[in-house]
Amino acid sequence: MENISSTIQAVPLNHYILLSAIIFTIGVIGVLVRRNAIIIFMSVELMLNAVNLLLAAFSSYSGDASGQVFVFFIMALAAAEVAVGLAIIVMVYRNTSSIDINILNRLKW
Amino acid sequence: MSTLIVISILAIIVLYLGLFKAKQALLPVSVLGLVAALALAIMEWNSNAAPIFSGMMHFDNFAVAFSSICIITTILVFLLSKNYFEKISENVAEYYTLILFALSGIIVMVSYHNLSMLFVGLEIMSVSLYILAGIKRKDFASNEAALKYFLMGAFSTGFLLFGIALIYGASKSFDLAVIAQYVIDHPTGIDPIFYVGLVLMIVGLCFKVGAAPFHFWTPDVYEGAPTLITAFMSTVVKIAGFAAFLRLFSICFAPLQDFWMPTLLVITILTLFVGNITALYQTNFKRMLAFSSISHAGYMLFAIVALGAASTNAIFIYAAAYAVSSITAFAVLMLVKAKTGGENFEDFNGLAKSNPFLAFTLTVAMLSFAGIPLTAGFIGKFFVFNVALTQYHTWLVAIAVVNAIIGVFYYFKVIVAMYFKDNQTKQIATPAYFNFVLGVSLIITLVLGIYPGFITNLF
Amino acid sequence: MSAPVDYLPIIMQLLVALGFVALTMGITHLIGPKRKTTDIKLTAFESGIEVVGNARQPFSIKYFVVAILFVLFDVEVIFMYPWAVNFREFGLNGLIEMFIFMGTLLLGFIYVLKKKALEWD
Amino acid sequence: MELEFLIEKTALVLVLFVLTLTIAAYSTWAERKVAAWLQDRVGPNRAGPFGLLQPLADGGKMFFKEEIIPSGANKYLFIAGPSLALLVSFLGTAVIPFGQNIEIFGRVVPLQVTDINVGILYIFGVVSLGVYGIMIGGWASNNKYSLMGAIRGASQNISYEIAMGLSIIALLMVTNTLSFKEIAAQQHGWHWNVIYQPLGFLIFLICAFAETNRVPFDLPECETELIGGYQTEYSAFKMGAYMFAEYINMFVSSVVMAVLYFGGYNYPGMDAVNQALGPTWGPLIGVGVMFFKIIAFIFFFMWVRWTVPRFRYDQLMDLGWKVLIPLAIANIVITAIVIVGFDLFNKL
Amino acid sequence: MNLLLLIFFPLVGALVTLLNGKFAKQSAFISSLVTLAFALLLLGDFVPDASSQFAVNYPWIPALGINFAIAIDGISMPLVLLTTGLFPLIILSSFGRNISQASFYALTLFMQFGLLLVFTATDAFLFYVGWEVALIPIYFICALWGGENRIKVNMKFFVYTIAGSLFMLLGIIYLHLQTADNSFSIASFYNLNLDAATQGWLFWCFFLAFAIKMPIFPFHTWQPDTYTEAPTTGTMLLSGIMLKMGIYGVIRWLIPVTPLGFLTWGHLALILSIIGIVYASIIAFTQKDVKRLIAYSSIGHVGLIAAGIFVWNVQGLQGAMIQMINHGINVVGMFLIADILIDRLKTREIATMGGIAKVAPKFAIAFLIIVLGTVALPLTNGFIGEFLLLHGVYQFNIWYAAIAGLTIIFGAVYMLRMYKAVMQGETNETTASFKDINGSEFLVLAVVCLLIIVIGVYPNALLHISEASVENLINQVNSKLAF
Repeated sequence: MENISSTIQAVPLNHYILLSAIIFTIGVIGVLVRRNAIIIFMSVELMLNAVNLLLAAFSSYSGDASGQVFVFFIMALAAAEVAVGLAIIVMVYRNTSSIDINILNRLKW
Repeated sequence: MSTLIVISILAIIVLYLGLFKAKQALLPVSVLGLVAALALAIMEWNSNAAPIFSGMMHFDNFAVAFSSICIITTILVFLLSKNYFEKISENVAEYYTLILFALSGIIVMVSYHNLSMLFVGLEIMSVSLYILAGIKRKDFASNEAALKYFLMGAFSTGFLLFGIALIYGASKSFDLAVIAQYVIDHPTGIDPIFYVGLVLMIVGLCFKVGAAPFHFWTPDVYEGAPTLITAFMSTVVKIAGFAAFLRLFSICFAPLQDFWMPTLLVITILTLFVGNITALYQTNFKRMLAFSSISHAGYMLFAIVALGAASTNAIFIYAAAYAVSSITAFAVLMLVKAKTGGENFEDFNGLAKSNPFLAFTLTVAMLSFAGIPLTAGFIGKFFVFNVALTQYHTWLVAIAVVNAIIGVFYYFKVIVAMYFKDNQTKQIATPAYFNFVLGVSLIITLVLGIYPGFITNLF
Repeated sequence: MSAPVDYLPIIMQLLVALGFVALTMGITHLIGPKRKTTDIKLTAFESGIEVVGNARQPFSIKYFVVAILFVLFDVEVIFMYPWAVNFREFGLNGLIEMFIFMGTLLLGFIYVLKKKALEWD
Repeated sequence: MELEFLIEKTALVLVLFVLTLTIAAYSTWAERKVAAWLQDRVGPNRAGPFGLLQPLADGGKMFFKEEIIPSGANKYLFIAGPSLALLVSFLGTAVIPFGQNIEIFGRVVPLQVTDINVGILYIFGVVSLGVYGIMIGGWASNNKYSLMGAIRGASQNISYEIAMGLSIIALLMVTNTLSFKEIAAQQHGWHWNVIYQPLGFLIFLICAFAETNRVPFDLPECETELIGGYQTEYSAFKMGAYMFAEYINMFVSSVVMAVLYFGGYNYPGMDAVNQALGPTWGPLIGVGVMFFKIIAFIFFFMWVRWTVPRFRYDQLMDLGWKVLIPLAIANIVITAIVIVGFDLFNKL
Repeated sequence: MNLLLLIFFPLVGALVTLLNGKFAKQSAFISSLVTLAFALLLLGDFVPDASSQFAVNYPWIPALGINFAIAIDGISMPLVLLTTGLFPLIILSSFGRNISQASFYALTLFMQFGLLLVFTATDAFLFYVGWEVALIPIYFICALWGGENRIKVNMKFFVYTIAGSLFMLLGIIYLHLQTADNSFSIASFYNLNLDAATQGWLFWCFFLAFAIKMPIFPFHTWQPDTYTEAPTTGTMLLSGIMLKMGIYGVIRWLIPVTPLGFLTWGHLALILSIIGIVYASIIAFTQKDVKRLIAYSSIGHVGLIAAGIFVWNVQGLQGAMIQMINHGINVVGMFLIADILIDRLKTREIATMGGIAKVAPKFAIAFLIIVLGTVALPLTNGFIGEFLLLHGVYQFNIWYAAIAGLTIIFGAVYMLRMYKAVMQGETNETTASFKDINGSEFLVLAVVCLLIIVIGVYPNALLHISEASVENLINQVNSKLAF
């Protein structure tokens, strides 16, 4: 019976890399283009998930579980980041009634 | 490794002390705990430690040295924090805890032997700092600092992770030793994704250490965050960032120097100029320190660009010098701000008359920043230049020299304000803790500047 | 060990459910009566009192705290699943390690309780 | 992948789907009958014998009602909310074994849509999605009651999900697998998990009530306070979708509880019965037993509904966070110590 | 007699002075006298041959082969004497002024420490450290107790000098990395055999630092402003001793370490020096401000010294050695004169002065002797120095010597013209009440005049000290150049 990793390996590795790269790029562009803090944050999460996908693919290809363990790390720490990040966004919203990062330019570059 | 455990447990103890309303005990417990952790760290010196926790971490001399300097700096920050946090928020214990958690992340960052630990340490540190940057909940600047720091931090983490993933894809391991072996074993046929991963990691790490052109969050965050947190961020955090950076590159990527060196070279030069030239135009002392921290990041990057046997030593000395001087600068800034309510250079006017000791320590700190002999900063710069010249980066050093000259302008601004401008300000009351910290920093700066033999032979 | 093919029926079930939902939603849209509506009929129902302002206002921070705590705890709980399934193989050492993990989690939990983050009054 | 496999699975999916719908529909009828019985009334009795056609009448009515979308609502999300709620409620049953392998036309067919090795995680994932339906619907309505109901619902669901997850961990330590099929098989005879995990079952049961927003945890829609909560603005079949979803969830919860804790299709003396009736009819008895358990649970849900008063919101959250979670953790610790201690003892 | 004692005593003195707030000036003066005594004791033990004496060598930063290495030879001895000798005079001259704060004297003595390090260091790192250590106190002295524009002017001064020295640091580190034994010792530096191109840019690294310090045209622009704005004590320190650091650096470090660079660029440096002489003299001629006039005249004199060095022969170098001392003495005297004038008259305009000789005869005599020394009248100290320098330049190129010599004569004209304008003629309301010099001023001026005459009459005492070392150094460099 075919197992999951052989199914994963049925698709060339480059496709995973390409897909991850595309997702990652979408995330990066999202961060750079969007002005809403939440959406920026979601774009960041998208970047992280692109990494997760890539790690899982590599892990499966090399028959090494550590890549998947790393995915766990990323998920756990991303959760912590989500908690803190949302708290910060809420805090900002409560003070400014906006989460548009354009109003956050009191401190100039 | 007991250091890490002690600090983690200490953080929890402090948190619970806060729960049980033992506010008076917070500071002593934190400081004593850190001293214990420091002692434990130093005891592992030269113990030829092998990687532990299944190769996750490696508490070698490098780790011991950088842990120690981070712990010492944190102790100094803590000593300054008496009565500081009480003023800005009611949740005092949490701040001690968060700083300690950040420190435990930092210990991981300086002693990792596996990329996953690099990531974990970095995140423990960053997440704590996101909160710390925003601890003044009602203060808009603090809010903004927190949000910016958070978004930029998360963004850069993304790059770092993608880099790690690609490197993993090529080398099939997160273990530094295995990656290093991979690089050595494949002198020609290294997978292209490895290079891409390397570049992405450089981007991620440069974000974290605030190197141009990824520096733009730094000044805002440093200015917006409470001063003491800024002090912590610009010293301990930055040092840890560089330690992690250096550890990775010296263990894994040294043979690929031809590939990454030009990239890093450009970043270094850019960082130097951006940091220095923008610092020149600042009227706010805190913001000036932020930009100056960017430029110091540039100097420290030097030692990585010219990666060699002496790099570690150079960065260590530079970091130590930079840390104590920064602590002094921020301590004085806090006192001055408490008195005058401002952070601009004018607020320092006449400080030499009203408070000679403060002025003197700040002067020494600024001289150290500027790299004038007999201060630790000079020794740091000297070692960094030495490393860079070893690799025949003569032009790079010439550029650095030009930047050091620019640096003199803005570091002397505050000296000029303190000594040569008058202002009828009354004496600033300096609490004993401050005097202690300032005194210690002063002594360290001068001792390292006059007789650096203690730490020049560590590695 | 399950194979990818085992997930196929789930997709089939998903399709069936999706079809049903789409179908019913479509049908109700098509055969439901269309009457002339007035603005008042389409306002939000607030027990006959005139609607004031937008409903999408900030709500109590408590809910937010709960949400954040959920995210954290849920992720930690997920970590325990692989351990629980295999914990016999890990033996005593695995048990102690997981107890340390749970102890940390519990310390955080007690902290949250003590901080009165979950008090609804 | 053979054609037979596809046909077999399609048939299973369809049968299960129809079964789910029927049970859900008749749950509404049963609920009214039970309520009536408990309150000493007659209940629905006009449509068909014993009012048995009542669900059909109700269902039909929903299609013929005008659908109203409030002017302030977000149109797409307003529709998406109930659709999602209904959709995800259907998915839970996919990994449940309703019986042992059965032999039909000489072919061994497992009475389970699919057996995946992460069945419990799958159920969890699907159940967690349910909260989106409530949240989206409540938010899209642009009604204060709806929003409040939705937030309450979300908050309550996620709170109890933690306790639920923790209670299952203790169970997993006993079973050492995430596959429902194996869990069911392990409870052969009288080895029902409820015996090993009574506390875990209790926690799970309470959480199941909360997850399905049933009384006494029906705060999101409590009619006296929130006039229907997140469903205030809904009408026609969209309202029906929410209602259906709730009853399907109840069914799924009952199924999960039956399989995880009450042995699923197992009953004492099953082997002997199987021996006697052969590979086709034997397992069917097991299916019957399984449905008996399910219906018992559904009845229990209804019984509680008409017996217990609703919680206050703070009580609800306190129960979830301050009672169930510590209890569940304690349960894990005790289970772990007992099992490891037992293993060590055996080794000696 | 230990050289360490000489070096570190000023540091001790500085500390004592700082802690000794009330009697700061006395303690500073005593400290400087004790240092002078140490120097004289060393002189007693000094053997005037080419060797390094009193050498002290301790490891300092072993990781980089840095040693705390100091020694004295014939080239450093005169400068040590100059430093230790001038400090008591400079400190004494400040007694009557209202800047007598403990920190002021402490900084002054701290600077002496730096200066002595520079003049005795045989380790490049130590040399650099001393170089900077001398800079910091003088910056503070000038900026704290200076005139109105002091902040801006001093910033310029500081940045100029630090810019030069940082490039020198670059050069030092580069050289260090080329040494075979991984050291900073001057001997190792002398033994390097780098190619001409490398030595070329290294020459500029060092030259920049030294040229700014001296200063040589066109790196001099900081100097007149700084001299004018600084307190007189600061000006004395700057002109009397500090600029000798640059000259000493050229002799000790620049030319011997980068002989091939010198071969390529030395001529340019020489021309710059001579341009400086002419330029400074012309500017000085038009000055109406006493202090500025002295400042520009100083640039002219230093230019000649530099020219004497860059021709690199025994006469030029010996002339430079003795003229450094003379210049130090004379310029301290000149600035004290200027200070007395400014202090009494509250003005720096030469035009407003006149007839002071009538009301202050002692002052007039001292002024005259110092002016004569400055214009190099025979039998004053300036004569022998300038003679040797011009002789040296003459050997190199007659036209250069002619230009330089004419300019120096020209210089005599403006100095004497100033003397005439200030001292002679009728008194006016500003000068009528001019008080003659008092105790400490008298003492200083007397010593200065005495030195001017003694050295003028018997210069051989000084020339003798440096002769052997100078010849040795020239031979050493020439042997490399030949090859």
